[in-house]
Amino acid sequence: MTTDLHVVQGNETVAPGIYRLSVGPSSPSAAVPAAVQPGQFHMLKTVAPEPLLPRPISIHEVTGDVLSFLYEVKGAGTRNLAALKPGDPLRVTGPLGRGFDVDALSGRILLVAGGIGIAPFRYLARALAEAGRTQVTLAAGFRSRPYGIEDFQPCVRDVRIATEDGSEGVKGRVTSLYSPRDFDVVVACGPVPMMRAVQQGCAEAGTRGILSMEARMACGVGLCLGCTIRTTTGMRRVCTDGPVFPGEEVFFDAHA
Amino acid sequence: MTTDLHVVQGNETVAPGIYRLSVGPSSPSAAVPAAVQPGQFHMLKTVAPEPLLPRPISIHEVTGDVLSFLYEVKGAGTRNLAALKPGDPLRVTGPLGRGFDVDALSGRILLVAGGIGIAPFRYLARALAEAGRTQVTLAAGFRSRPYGIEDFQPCVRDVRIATEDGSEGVKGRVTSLYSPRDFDVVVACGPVPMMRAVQQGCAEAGTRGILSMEARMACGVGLCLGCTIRTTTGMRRVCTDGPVFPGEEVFFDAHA
Amino acid sequence: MPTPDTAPDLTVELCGLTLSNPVIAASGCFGFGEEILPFYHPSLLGGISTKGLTLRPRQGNGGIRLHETRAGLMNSIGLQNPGVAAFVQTILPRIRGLTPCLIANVGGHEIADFVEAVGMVAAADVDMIELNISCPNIKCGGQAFGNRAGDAASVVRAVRPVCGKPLMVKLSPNADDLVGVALACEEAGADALSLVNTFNALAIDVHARRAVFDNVTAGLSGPAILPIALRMTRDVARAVKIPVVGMGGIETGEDVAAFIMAGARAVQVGTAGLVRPDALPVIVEELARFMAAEGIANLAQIRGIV
Amino acid sequence: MPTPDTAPDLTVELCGLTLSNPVIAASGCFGFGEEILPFYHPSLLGGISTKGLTLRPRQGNGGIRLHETRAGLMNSIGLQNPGVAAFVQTILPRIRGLTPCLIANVGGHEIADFVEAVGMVAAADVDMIELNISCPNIKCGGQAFGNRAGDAASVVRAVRPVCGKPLMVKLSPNADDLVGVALACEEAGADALSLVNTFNALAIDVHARRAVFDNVTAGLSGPAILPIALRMTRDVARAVKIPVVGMGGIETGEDVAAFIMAGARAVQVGTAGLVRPDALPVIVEELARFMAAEGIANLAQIRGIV
Ligand SMILES: Cc1cc2nc3c(=O)[nH]c(=O)nc-3n(C[C@H](O)[C@H](O)[C@H](O)COP(=O)(O)OP(=O)(O)OC[C@H]3O[C@@H](n4cnc5c(N)ncnc54)[C@H](O)[C@@H]3O)c2cc1C
Ligand SMILES: Cc1cc2nc3c(=O)[nH]c(=O)nc-3n(C[C@H](O)[C@H](O)[C@H](O)COP(=O)(O)OP(=O)(O)OC[C@H]3O[C@@H](n4cnc5c(N)ncnc54)[C@H](O)[C@@H]3O)c2cc1C
Ligand SMILES: Cc1cc2nc3c(=O)[nH]c(=O)nc-3n(C[C@H](O)[C@H](O)[C@H](O)COP(=O)(O)O)c2cc1C
Ligand SMILES: Cc1cc2nc3c(=O)[nH]c(=O)nc-3n(C[C@H](O)[C@H](O)[C@H](O)COP(=O)(O)O)c2cc1C
Ligand code: FES
Ligand code: FES
Repeated sequence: MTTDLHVVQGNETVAPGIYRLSVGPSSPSAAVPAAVQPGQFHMLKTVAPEPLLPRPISIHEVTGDVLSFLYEVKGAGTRNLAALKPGDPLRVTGPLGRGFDVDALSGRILLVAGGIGIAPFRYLARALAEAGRTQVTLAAGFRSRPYGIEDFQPCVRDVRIATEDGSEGVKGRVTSLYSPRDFDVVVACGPVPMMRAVQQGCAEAGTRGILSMEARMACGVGLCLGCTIRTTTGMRRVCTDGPVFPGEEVFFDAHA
Repeated sequence: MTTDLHVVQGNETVAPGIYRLSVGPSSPSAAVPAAVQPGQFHMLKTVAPEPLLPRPISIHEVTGDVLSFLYEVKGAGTRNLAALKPGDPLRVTGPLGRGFDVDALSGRILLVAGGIGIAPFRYLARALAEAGRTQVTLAAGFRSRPYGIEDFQPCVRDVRIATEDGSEGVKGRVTSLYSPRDFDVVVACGPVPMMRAVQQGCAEAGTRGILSMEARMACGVGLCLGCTIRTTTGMRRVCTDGPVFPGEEVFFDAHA
Repeated sequence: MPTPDTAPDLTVELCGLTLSNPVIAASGCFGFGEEILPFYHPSLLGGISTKGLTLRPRQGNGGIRLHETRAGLMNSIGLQNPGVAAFVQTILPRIRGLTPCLIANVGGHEIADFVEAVGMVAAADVDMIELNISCPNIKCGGQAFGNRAGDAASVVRAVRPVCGKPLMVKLSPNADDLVGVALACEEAGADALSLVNTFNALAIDVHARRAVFDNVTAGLSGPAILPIALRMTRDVARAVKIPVVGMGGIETGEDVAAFIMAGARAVQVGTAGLVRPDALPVIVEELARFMAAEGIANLAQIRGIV
Repeated sequence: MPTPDTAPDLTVELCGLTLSNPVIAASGCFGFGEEILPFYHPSLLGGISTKGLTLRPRQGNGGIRLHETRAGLMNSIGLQNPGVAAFVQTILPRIRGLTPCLIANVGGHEIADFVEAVGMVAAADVDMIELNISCPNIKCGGQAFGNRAGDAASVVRAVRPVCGKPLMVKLSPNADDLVGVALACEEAGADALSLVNTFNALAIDVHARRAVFDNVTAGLSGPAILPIALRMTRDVARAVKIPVVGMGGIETGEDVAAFIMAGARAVQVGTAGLVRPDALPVIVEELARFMAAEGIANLAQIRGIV
């Protein structure tokens, strides 16, 4: 867990409003990066004074000491990221949070992604494959054209796509792509309403649900208590107690 | 006098911390730029939210509808300017203020520049040459290595240089380069202590002094009264009543 | 309900005047409305509040007058102005036609001066008086009139009889008890309130080891103060019955909508118009677009809903 | 006078404690000092003020807890904390060694709770108590204790007898009369004052047509407030004899120098440490470099000179 200036190596559009950013250490002598677990995230902040706070972005891929992120432009913070050019400095703090426990994921594994929720699954899928998990399915839902779904095979054996406008794959919601009963564990990342639906399906089917939660963050490192969600074990910080939580622990009513 | 987004065409370092920026209209159909008088300035602001206010920068050269500026990096505002790359948008408001009255400058004319105060003189020298003034001298003082002094000949017939560290030209202050008695009019642009010294010399010699004054500005267009200086005719706005003032009207005590 | 292609109605009623939209140029940030003419005609705005006028001409403060802070602007202009007589005789005839809502902003350091100045301006062809009570009260140890309910009420009560025009009192955010001051001004006869004036603030030049401003403190405006100004606008709008004109850091049409939702009748915009001369008409357009996109037919639909 | 190569002396004396430097981690922005350990050891700081503790555990507020504004951060955490008993029993033993200046920040909504909570914490191994009187006073219609001199004095007077440790009272910038509150706290027995807590502010989600926060208003911190906080620090430091710890928007070593020049004994830094986890030790280094470059041998040389 470090905080320092990295150097942008690449920052390309992969779909309208979706970018893939890669950053490397600022000097060869920089500290060896800590090992990153799938599902962990980094706080990213450009040198621009506004917005004040860094933004949490999941790890998308790790190659040597180069970190990659897949992100969607939403507001000022991600707009600043999108303006980065190779060679630009970027403050990177991480890796942060508790990621996916690969050892605890086994049997028939379903990864459910909603939109940019696909971001952490590429690195997770690789880790699962390296851990010998062969029964991994990816179900990804998008509003319109999909993105970030390349390179999942051969790590996952089945990629299912849904789009709300029917422009590709099945027309409809991602939850229409699978039956929770067919899986031993469902791992989901996406907008809160999707997570609620996924977890509800899991609960009804008796399937284990694992959710990577979102929250507005200030520090990302556990200092401010700004990112808490209500869980069966009390208020928990998404940044340090999560972002990955057992689905049955999360109360969705706590969300605005 | 317009305010709109221009497009950066070039932005090169000409000396350490000194840049030359050129901007053109954002589209061929953009309004025809107003004629710019030497000594006028523009308010420049990048799209960065900080600093809040635009920065006043003198017109350095006009070529068709391309405006050039010569500037020194001092703080956050000019640092933002220095980061501009060709194609970047820049808000340009101007031309502003009362520039030099070329018609009223005649005889033996001395231009006295202190450091970045050289910026407005290039365009002025050209205008003087075009108006048939043949007895123009430039005296420019710098802390160390000179910059922005190319291309003055043939518009001026004599270029005199002083540097405080003696690295080029005469070692010492710019005021050591001339005797005000040898000129009919002295036009000065530079830091306030230099302007005070120049005007004092002019007053003693009975030579007309013309000063391009500096002041912190907010609006640059006469709205806020933030840029006033004390003169014999009362508090005057540098942005609209100036920046060019008859030297004998300026009280230097008003400056912090 | 409007059909999507009905343009939203931006008009605002303020003390008997009908403003074409709620965006008024803030005092001290718009001169007397003439400097803006190369950029746009001020009739595009809801109205203009003039630079603060005082009974006698004032040179204003020496030294540095402006200083930038993070997302803010500090100023210490010191009410530089030509005085009410020169305003009425020389300036007013020139600017009268610029706006159907011309608000004369009047400041002062003694009640007698306020009364005389307001009397002169109110007798002239202006549409409204805005009383700036943030100025230090010389007779009361330099505390601003606007800091205490009693002082504020006494100046309002004193000018009320000589003010035949609608009287808007501009509140200071530095007040000991802002809502108390607001209620006291309403009670003393104000027809409207405007807020906030600038926050009393300090900047230090650590290299020179002295305050940036000769007066030590100066007034903070701009986006930095918006969240506090918005809260204060809501507090006051909920407490009084007279209309409230909100301001402080407004930069966009959505910021205007936020102030209206907080209960403001109209708004003023100052600093943003210094950052960019055409900011105010751009804000008006943004507000119209926002209302159209959100299906808001008129401002009454959203006023005070938060 | 130091020779240029003498390192400047950054130490600060605060209520009998000697701090290695004037930079204290602000309450609520540093947890209990453990989360920062992956980045640096908190002994690099002058001290730590803990997350606000209350008599009983609190879950804090629901809904959105954070919102960014221009150069500012609004928060509505709602004093989420494990309660003083859990702090004393479980947390304190773990963190006691992290800093030689451990300040327990205590909040409350009733005087009786304050007294009980302060009594428990002051009896434990902490170095100082910081009394957060910005919390709404349930018995007085929800006005914060810190808003009025009388309320502030009564809570300070009530906890004073049970507080065997130095007692620092943290003032609210929303006070009706800040200097009056400061003087009342000094008179009631405070050993030091700290200021400012967050400014009461409002953010509106104009699309949702509602306040961003469930509680409607929330507290504003960060660089946006610095010029106001600095002015308030100077006002209070000039009025009282006890030491004043200044804060509000500090981002750099030069900002610290400005607060010291305004009269602060030491400072706290909150929001900047959220923006970047290593901000506080960087600020300490910047301050040392600034002092060295300006030939300032120790902070007493510049304290209160503005
Ligand atoms: C642990 C974690 C991992 C994330 N990983 C990724 C990722 O890999 N790729 C990616 O594109 N995004 C990711 N996000 C979401 C990303 O952090 C937000 O989209 C981003 O912070 C928005 O910042 P902005 O300045 O662009 O937009 P803002 O202007 O701040 O906000 C735009 C909109 O997004 C909402 N929003 C702001 N912050 C968040 C947040 N933290 N979570 C959810 N909504 C928010 C706002 O309410 C607003 O509606 C992740 C979030 C978390 C908490
Ligand atoms: C009419 C006019 C024409 C100018 N033309 C040029 C030009 O052609 N090229 C050029 O390089 N500079 C020019 N300047 C000066 C330029 O505007 C300032 O250097 C610039 O605004 C500094 O902004 P900053 O954000 O980089 O520095 P800041 O961080 O704002 O300030 C850095 C230092 O400069 C001082 N300063 C800030 N604003 C001004 C100002 N307006 N005038 C003088 N000192 C200031 C500050 O007090 C501080 O000490 C001109 C100024 C005026 C008024
Ligand atoms: C340069 C400047 C001068 C001002 N002069 C006056 C004035 O003369 N009278 C007055 O009532 N308010 C004056 N104000 C305050 C503004 O009218 C307004 O209340 C304040 O700036 C907050 O709004 P803003 O953040 O949109 O600027 C002045 C503000 C600035 C920035
Ligand atoms: C997220 C957050 C939580 C806070 N919690 C507390 C608290 O529990 N007790 C307290 O006295 N102040 C609390 N504060 C206020 C800070 O200690 C500090 O007074 C304020 O943020 C101003 O300093 P800054 O601008 O450096 O952040 C909190 C501030 C923030 C941003
Ligand atoms: S973001 Fe600060 S505790 Fe999680
Ligand atoms: S800068 Fe505003 S009047 Fe000159």
